[in-house]
Amino acid sequence: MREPLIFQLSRPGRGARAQWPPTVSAPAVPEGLRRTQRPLLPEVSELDVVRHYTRLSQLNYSIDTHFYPLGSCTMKYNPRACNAAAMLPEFAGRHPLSSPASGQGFLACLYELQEMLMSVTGMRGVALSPLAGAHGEFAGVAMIRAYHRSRSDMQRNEIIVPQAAHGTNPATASMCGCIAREVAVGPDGDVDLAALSAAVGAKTAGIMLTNPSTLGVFERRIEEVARIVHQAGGLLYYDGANLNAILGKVRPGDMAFDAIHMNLHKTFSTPHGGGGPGAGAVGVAARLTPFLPVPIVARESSAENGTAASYRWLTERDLPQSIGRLTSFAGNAGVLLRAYVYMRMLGREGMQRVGEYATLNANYLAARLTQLGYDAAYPQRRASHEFILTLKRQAHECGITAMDVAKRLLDLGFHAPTTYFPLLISECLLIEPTETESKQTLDAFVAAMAQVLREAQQEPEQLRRAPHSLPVRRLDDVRAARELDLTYKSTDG
Amino acid sequence: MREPLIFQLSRPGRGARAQWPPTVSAPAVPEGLRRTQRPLLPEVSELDVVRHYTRLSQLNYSIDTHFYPLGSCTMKYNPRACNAAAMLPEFAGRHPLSSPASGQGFLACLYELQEMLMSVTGMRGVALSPLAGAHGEFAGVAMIRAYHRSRSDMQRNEIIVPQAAHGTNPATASMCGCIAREVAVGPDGDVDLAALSAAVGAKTAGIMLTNPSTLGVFERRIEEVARIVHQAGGLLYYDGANLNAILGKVRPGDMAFDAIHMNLHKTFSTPHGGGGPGAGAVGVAARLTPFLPVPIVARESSAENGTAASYRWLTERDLPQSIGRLTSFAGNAGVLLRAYVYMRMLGREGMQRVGEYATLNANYLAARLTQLGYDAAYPQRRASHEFILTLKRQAHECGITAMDVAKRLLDLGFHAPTTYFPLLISECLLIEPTETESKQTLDAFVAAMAQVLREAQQEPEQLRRAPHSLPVRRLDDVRAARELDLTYKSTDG
Amino acid sequence: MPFIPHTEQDVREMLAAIGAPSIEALFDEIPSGLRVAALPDVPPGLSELEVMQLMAARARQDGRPLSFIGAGAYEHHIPAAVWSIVTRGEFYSAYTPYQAEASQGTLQSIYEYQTMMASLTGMEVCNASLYDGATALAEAVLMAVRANRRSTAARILMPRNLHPHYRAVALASASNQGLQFEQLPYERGTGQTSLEALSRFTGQDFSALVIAQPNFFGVLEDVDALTDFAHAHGALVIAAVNPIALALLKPPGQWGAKGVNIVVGEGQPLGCPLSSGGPYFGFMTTRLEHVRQMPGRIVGRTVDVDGRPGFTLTLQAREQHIRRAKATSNICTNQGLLMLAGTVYLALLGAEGLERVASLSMQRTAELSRALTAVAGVKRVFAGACFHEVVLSLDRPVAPVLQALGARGIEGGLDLSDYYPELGPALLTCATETKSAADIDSYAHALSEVLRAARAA
Amino acid sequence: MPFIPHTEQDVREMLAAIGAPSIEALFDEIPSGLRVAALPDVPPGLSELEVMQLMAARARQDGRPLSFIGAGAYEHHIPAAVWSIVTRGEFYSAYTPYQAEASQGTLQSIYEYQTMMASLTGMEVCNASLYDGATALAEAVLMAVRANRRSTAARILMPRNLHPHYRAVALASASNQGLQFEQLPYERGTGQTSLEALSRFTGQDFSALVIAQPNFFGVLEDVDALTDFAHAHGALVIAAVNPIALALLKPPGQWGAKGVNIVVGEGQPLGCPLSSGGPYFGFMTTRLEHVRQMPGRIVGRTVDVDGRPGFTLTLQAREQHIRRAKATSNICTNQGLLMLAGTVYLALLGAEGLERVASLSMQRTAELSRALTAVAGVKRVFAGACFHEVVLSLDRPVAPVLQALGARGIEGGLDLSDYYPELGPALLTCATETKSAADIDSYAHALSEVLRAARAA
Ligand SMILES: Cc1ncc(COP(=O)(O)O)c(C=O)c1O
Ligand SMILES: Cc1ncc(COP(=O)(O)O)c(C=O)c1O
Repeated sequence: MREPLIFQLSRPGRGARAQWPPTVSAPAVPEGLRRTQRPLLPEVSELDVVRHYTRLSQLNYSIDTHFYPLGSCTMKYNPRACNAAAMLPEFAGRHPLSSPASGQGFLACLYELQEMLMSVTGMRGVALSPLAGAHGEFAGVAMIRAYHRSRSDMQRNEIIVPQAAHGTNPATASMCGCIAREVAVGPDGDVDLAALSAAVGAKTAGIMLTNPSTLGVFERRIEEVARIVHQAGGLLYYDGANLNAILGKVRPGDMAFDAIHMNLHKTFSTPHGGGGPGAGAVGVAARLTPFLPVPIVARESSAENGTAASYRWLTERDLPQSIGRLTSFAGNAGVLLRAYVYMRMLGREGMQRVGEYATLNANYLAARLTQLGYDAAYPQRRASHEFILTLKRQAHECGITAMDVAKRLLDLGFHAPTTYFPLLISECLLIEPTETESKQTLDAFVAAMAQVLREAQQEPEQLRRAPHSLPVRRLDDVRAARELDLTYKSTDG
Repeated sequence: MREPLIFQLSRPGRGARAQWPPTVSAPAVPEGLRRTQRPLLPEVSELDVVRHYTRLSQLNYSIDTHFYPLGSCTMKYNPRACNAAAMLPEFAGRHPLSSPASGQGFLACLYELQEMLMSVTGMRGVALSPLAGAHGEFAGVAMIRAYHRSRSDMQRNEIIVPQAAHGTNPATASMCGCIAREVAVGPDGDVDLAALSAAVGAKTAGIMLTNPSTLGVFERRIEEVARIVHQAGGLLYYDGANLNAILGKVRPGDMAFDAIHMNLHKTFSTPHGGGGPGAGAVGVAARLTPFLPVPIVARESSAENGTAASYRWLTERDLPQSIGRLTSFAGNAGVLLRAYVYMRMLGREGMQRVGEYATLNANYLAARLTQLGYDAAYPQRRASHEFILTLKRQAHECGITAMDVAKRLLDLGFHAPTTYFPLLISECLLIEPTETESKQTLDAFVAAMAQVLREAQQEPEQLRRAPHSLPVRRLDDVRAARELDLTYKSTDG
Repeated sequence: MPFIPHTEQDVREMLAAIGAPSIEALFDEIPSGLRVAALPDVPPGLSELEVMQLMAARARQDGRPLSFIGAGAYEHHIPAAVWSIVTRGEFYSAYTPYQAEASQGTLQSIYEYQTMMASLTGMEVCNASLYDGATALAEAVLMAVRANRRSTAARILMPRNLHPHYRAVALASASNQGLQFEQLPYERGTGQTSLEALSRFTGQDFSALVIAQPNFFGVLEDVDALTDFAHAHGALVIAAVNPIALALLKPPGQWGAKGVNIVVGEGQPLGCPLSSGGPYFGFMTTRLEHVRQMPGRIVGRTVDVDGRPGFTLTLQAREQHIRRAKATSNICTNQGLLMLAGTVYLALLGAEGLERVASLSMQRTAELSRALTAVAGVKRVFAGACFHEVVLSLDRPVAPVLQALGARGIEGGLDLSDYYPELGPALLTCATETKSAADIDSYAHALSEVLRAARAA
Repeated sequence: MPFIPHTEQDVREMLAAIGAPSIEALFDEIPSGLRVAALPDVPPGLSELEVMQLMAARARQDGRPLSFIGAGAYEHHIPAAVWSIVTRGEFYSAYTPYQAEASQGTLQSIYEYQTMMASLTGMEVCNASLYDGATALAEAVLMAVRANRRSTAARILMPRNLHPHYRAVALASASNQGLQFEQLPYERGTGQTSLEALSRFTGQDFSALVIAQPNFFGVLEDVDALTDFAHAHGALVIAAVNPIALALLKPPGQWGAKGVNIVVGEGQPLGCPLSSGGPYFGFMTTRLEHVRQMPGRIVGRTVDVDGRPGFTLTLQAREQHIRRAKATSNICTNQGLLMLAGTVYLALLGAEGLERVASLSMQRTAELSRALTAVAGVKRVFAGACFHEVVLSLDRPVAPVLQALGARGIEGGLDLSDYYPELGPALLTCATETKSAADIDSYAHALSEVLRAARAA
């Protein structure tokens, strides 16, 4: 059943009137500043709205309805308690500029979150305000630049990224006014050390790495990488997108990273919300703490008079070398509260288990799928929390693509893995099951993948024409980009 | 996609452990009273539970997803604000035996609800505790019996119900130890007055009526009905299931009813919840007030010292002639709060509009459908908030049944109307659109009904084999009743 | 027009289709003398903002006292997932699954519920909820009279240590059908049903015996002896139980030699907010042999025309919409959404989670009892094992003590003076897993201060 | 193991399939010297009950003061339907709609959002959200520099009456790329951007002019004059607007002769809880001619292979995952769920509802201003029309006054002393439709008492 656009449900004069404040006197807007034509907003009843968006929601695949092994995105179960706590009226209703006196409970949560994030990453300072992973990357690279600048080391404007890096890494480098320089990855998935040594130098501001890398393997020579970069005068930035793999097993700080971001919406299970919000808290080693973005929560214990500790915001005044303010207010506070609740529920043992079972699930799935006849991109390597299959062989033999496999999986009741990332591996699927999925679910996915493989060999049209059973069939992306239709016009009907 | 039973997802040792309190010392249950074998509850993760019930939910039709013109059930939009208010932590967390001192806010809502229900029904007393319509009927008939008994009029044990009455009416009579006596309905849908006059007498305890009746028409000679019953010494009971039709237009009290119930889950839009909860508040004329069930909220204004009014519960002590207590506590308080919020949002004008637009929608739909070629059961009558189509002719001509039409409507994206009720009208559909549905939705339903009629004539198999596109096709009810399978056994696999 | 979508143009077109000059004209069959023009006593409408502000203010007025009241409704933790599932529109705004094909979500969840509750109580079948615990008992009593063909007495033995409200509801619900209730006293020392008093019915005809486990005092009954006595007299046995307690206690299906006949109880502890008394749900399970006497809806598993499994309402011939005056009950709308909450709760807790909740509740009540009886003037009234509530006696009248505690934000329990005057100043108090050691301490501390002040006064 | 479903048997079977002796063995590629054995500084895990009790206690500690703070985040009524839709698992727990066929719900709602926001701002295209209002402005500034091929200056004129945090964020975000910001002062009498100061840039090269409407002081700007000045200099115009104000105010697409080039703002007022500062969403709309310079995701309507309409992400070649170092921005995860809340909010309010909210907010602020300036020592700082906030001067330092109000449960507004020391003791205060006449009275009453006490001290 197709759902019309909300505008197509609209009728002049209709309205969800319980939402309208009672009529008020005409507003005192000066003549020339007044709006003369109403915006194109639907005129619909409350039932229209509820029914429309409820029906739209049902067209989505989501964690709550489907296995969602989207590599690099850590689509794990989002506990409902996190939402319930963050939406408590006192938290949801608190103004960002409220005085800290009326926010001690809230600030205590944030402070403890900062502390826990330091503990699990081995960093010495944390700022919570960045609003997503890429925003955290920006903060991190900006701190690295500020660090070099503070040492009058002005020419360092190159950021090294491995070939397989996520697009946000080079894009962040550019946003920070740096030049992104790619280094090659060896056939085993680890960074090519020779290439790295050749790349570093007096212009090196730093390197951005995720470990495990986007290739789904742990960068084994991370200590040598660190040595090479540090010796060249550069700093190490850790892209925390893959932190789930190693939570409680090995810490970025111990790997000698100087700055990191954490995707709280991945590792710490805040909801992805159909695209966001996220939270990209940053952590730093001691030398970068002066540069952290503001605000940050500080705790002041009044030891002498024995009263409880109190919390306050640190601002530019407290941190004069800060890279400054990156957000309207204090960051995605509601997301931070959700992550805090999640971390408190897991506790120290629970956090260690995250890395363990995420890794177990990925290795199990990798083993089962390669046994079926799929090709792992790095068959000799342990999978981390995710792994890559390459369908190069099937593309050649059966004329199907990774995209065809992805679409066919949708028919079979599974969200597709990440496709065509990293770009380095052709016809790839990046598969991340996460620790919250059960063996049964993984086995069902294996069965679906077996069916797909059979179809690829015996009736590849099934794949090429997939999906068959979704609300729409394969969409014309080329037309979407050529004949831009980005808004509904009232003349569309 | 079929969804397995939650038990089929279960694996020994699995659990949603964030829900488990930490281990505690072994409980001090005496040997012989101890449980030795665990109950068959699933061992599943929190994600399993959320995903399972989310997926199950998507198998339902509901007001929030579909037009749901289920006659006699008033499936109108349930405003979300009502739920939000009733679930405020203070209301949701309040213990039923809490002292009134810590419940003045709550009791004020209930008191005002009682007052508003009296205003809209014209009754002199209201008790909120009955838990659904049928429970209210029980209270009403019990009050009628108590009234006769209080006058030592002991032999009155007959309850008259019209032929077309809802099943709960005669069943209630029996539950109250009365004999249900049916009176015929005339060809115009009104009660046969001659039959009524013949039926009443010294054994008549009362009559149960809904007006508009279950035939979807207003009982025009209600004043004569009242006179006949009252003159015979009986009382009049109003089944409020159809109150939506006349809200703000005519009041049961003014029609000389002595006792009524109101289905707050119909007229006052509390959710139906897949079967319940409801609330069946009762209202009475002056002579029945001493018999109301307890508890009831009373308001005590301390006029002398000028302090605010205070509220308290009336119990058997205050109402020694009460029929007593019908509920564990004070009734479905959370439902009552939802109804209260709804009534406050509608206000006096909004309530009048309910009857008006519910009636407009029903008459419009009746007009359109009869124009299509469907037969109204009472073509000469105004529809009330609902109306009956009879498919006798189509059954004869095309060999289809009302059930076939109902099932085919499901395919077309509409919940079916009520079928085979009232039993009086063969092959009937009882259609109640409610006031919250728009003309567009009604028009879409008309279009679907046109398609159904066309199919009935041209390809009746389409109907007989419907539904085609739902999660299951037509179910074997006979087998369900013969080979009872009412619980899953762990041996079922 | 809140919640009414009609535009002026809609109304015009609709009236034209009907052939009526006005909406008013649609009411022309109503005798004009009966019509009302307005509802002046109803206040004018409020916007959602205004009504939410009003409700928030009233909620704030009531606050959130620290409550130690049990007495049939218990504060247990409700996992956040429960109500986020239950309030999904597809569950919340559907009705009884009359159209099975379009209601498989509701139907399958009921089938799962039936399975869970049958197993928890040790019985074979379960219905899809009754109104609440007390009405479930009333229905059980009526059902027992119908089901017990051997007895002609319509006489029910009912213990005085059953919840007083349940007794009142049974009386109000069943007395119109001429049922008689005999009260069984309890032992003053233990709070258990008096076996001696029961033995006075030896050889007599009665339809059923009711057993509460745990009973209203939180005391555990000798259920085997009671059950066997009733069965020996050809009577049926009705168990009224707390579903959380059953995680630890022998299920009624195993009481005595043959197990009970009907089990009922209040489903509230399973995921339903206290909410001033409702909505909750009554549960009822029974043996297969009695299923045709059971009131309420029942879901069965069957197959569709393609042979695929599916779920549907079954045994409807028991119900009012088919059997009318001869139905097993008049119940129609039940407490479906709350039953769903119970199902999700049980699925989340599982057997072990439920056991832990029950154990911790028992433990907390033991701690509470210890802490309060350490206060001068406070004593336990009954000896022996108790589930998560306990009766304590005070050396002062209870009502003013509770009031003074209330002023300190503590609800101390239920004053039993009205219900059981023979106990003197007695208090029924309760602690579940939601009460911490600190909560218990603050209650004990407040109580000792209040009692000290009362003595000083 | 909270949230981990593995049974011991599962683990055994899985390790066997992998061919690994233990889970530990799966980490054998990690240099052992780097491994940590435990996380002793993280507290032990809590059950959901415990953590909810902790959070409830902390929430209670913070309370719910009566707040008159605005300054970029506004307390508007959020219809109950908004968050009951938004938190549906299908929206809440999905991610970016990379698989269009399995994400039509999210995609269609984004397309609807794009339509609403484009129309509200009077522009042609809209992206699928940025992080927040301030980062949206920072992105707009960078975008303007890219889009303005005529200018070589990378120089932005930024008014001082723009939100100070927005200015700070623009600086922190864009200075690494070498952009220069020139501050435009405001008129001391009106609070508007000084046209005289602006005229000092006559004939100069700058990439863009930023206009805030209403500005940080709640004051309405002469947007036509500002826009035309910039366009006359070949500069682009960036409007930073309050989306609720746009229900009443001329949309930026109609400012001056040609309309602005880019519109940004904070989406929070549209259905997002204040929530201590986030999650909110930044919005951005622009002209079609600039669409390829726009950062963020964009949804387009297209057709599937059967010709049926459907929605998909489009123009992805602007984005980091395709264009990498050359992308228009590094943004990936955005604020999708909040954008959805905004969409549902706008659908529920409609144009008339939004107008009423805006009008009533203006009216309440006027009332607030009247009530507070009736208090001795309180004056308006700027003359002229203002939207829903206003700057007042006090005759005492602001901080202690706000503190004293806070002790009475009132948050009086934002102290401007740090941001605009030149204004002396000044306060930015705000009232929306959520504030009643009684609320305003109690603020005025409290303020007069506090000031009187301050004077007495
Ligand atoms: C490896 C990697 N780095 C960075 C990011 C960017 O994080 P965000 O989307 O939170 O901005 C992602 C997100 O998908 C990622 O997978
Ligand atoms: C006419 C009529 N009377 C009584 C009832 C019984 O009401 P309830 O289901 O609330 O018990 C109904 C419910 O469907 C009804 O339609």
